[in-house]
Amino acid sequence: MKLTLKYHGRLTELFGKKEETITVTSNTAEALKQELEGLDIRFRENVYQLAQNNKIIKGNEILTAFDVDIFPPFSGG
Amino acid sequence: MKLTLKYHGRLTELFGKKEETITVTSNTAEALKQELEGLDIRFRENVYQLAQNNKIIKGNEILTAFDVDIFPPFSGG
Amino acid sequence: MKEYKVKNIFIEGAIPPEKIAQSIANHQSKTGIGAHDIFLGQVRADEIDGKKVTAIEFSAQQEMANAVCHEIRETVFEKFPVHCMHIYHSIGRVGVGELCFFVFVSSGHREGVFESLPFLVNEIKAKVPIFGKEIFEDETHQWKVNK
Amino acid sequence: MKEYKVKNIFIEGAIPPEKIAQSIANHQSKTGIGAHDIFLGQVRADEIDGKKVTAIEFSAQQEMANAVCHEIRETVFEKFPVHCMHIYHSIGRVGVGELCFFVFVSSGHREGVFESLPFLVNEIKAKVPIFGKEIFEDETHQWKVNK
Repeated sequence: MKLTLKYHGRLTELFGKKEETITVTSNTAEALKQELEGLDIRFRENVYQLAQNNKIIKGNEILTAFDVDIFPPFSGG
Repeated sequence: MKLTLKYHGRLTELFGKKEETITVTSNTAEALKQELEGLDIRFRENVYQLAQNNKIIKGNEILTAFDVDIFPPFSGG
Repeated sequence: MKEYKVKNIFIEGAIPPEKIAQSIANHQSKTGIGAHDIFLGQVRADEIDGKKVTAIEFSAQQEMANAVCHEIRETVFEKFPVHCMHIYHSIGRVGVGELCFFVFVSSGHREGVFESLPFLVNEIKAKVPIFGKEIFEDETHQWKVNK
Repeated sequence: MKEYKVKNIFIEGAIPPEKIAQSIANHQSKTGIGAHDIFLGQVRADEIDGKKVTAIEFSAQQEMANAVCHEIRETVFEKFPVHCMHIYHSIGRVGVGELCFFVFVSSGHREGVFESLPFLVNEIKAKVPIFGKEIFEDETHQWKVNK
């Protein structure tokens, strides 16, 4: 499945880009995390959250969107 | 001792005046309360506090000022 | 910035929103501040026995009110990590929907203001000799009682 | 007044004090309100490894930020006796001493605002995808981390 990862905040610097489209086999949030962490050490070494359709996803929530936001810790306010 | 009682808020209406000078024998806050309550039923029937020199006084605090504020419950804010 | 002189908290009539904006703007040079918290009291159109409040007329023992606020301010500076503190209260007549009470605290971080502001407001309500007279539409009145 | 449409919380650059005055003035016709509470975030000149912050540049996933604020707002209306609620956050660059965050709640009485405002501010800080980049005097930067 093709998935566009959208980086935010300091992750745009860490990855040197705002988004990238990759092919993944995972169909849940947790599986995607594992898959990403296997692909790139930067996912293992940094704290991040996933979101799709403007909602945080985790555990065995099913991936349904073509885009996934990758968020570093929030620092608004 | 001559003492000027200064009424505030609804007590100005209750007593129909802003202040009055009376002669009292008390020399503490609590004694003054007792004396006032003996003189006028309105002191017995209403909640009030005494202050002198911009400080609330009660119990056996000594009367030192010529003016005493008589306050109904505060209702600022 | 602690300030130790007794200030006059009273403003004749309603507190204009522009005064609040000006007061906020005055803090832009205080660059250690990260959080402001502002409490505003507004006159409600309470209905009592079928009659609506249209204004509150405030009177006070002003000299004592200012002295007590000064003491409360010192207590707050001792208890909480507050950089700045401002207290204003209306004297005279304030119409429904208008502001009669303005309390402003500033701190490095939000915890400092969230803890200090309710304490400060409650102390003022409990200890400062101010008296509100609720004026009804027909110009009759009753004396305000704080909850 | 509960409002159910998703609002845009973002303001380009610093939040001007006049906007706060205008927002306060807009509530004068809501005569059930007796208490307002306003939280403001101001950019601090923090010193980090000898370098001073001169601005914060905010970015966000704006669509999600607005959706999450909408949900938080609904939760607050359910949990607390709040009449009105307004949330604004800067996007883009905000200089030291300027305001970047404006949260406003109104209620009949002070308890309603003192309970709801800290909850609301903490929820926004924890759940809304906004990211601050602290810019130093020499234009280097570091990414802000909330305490």
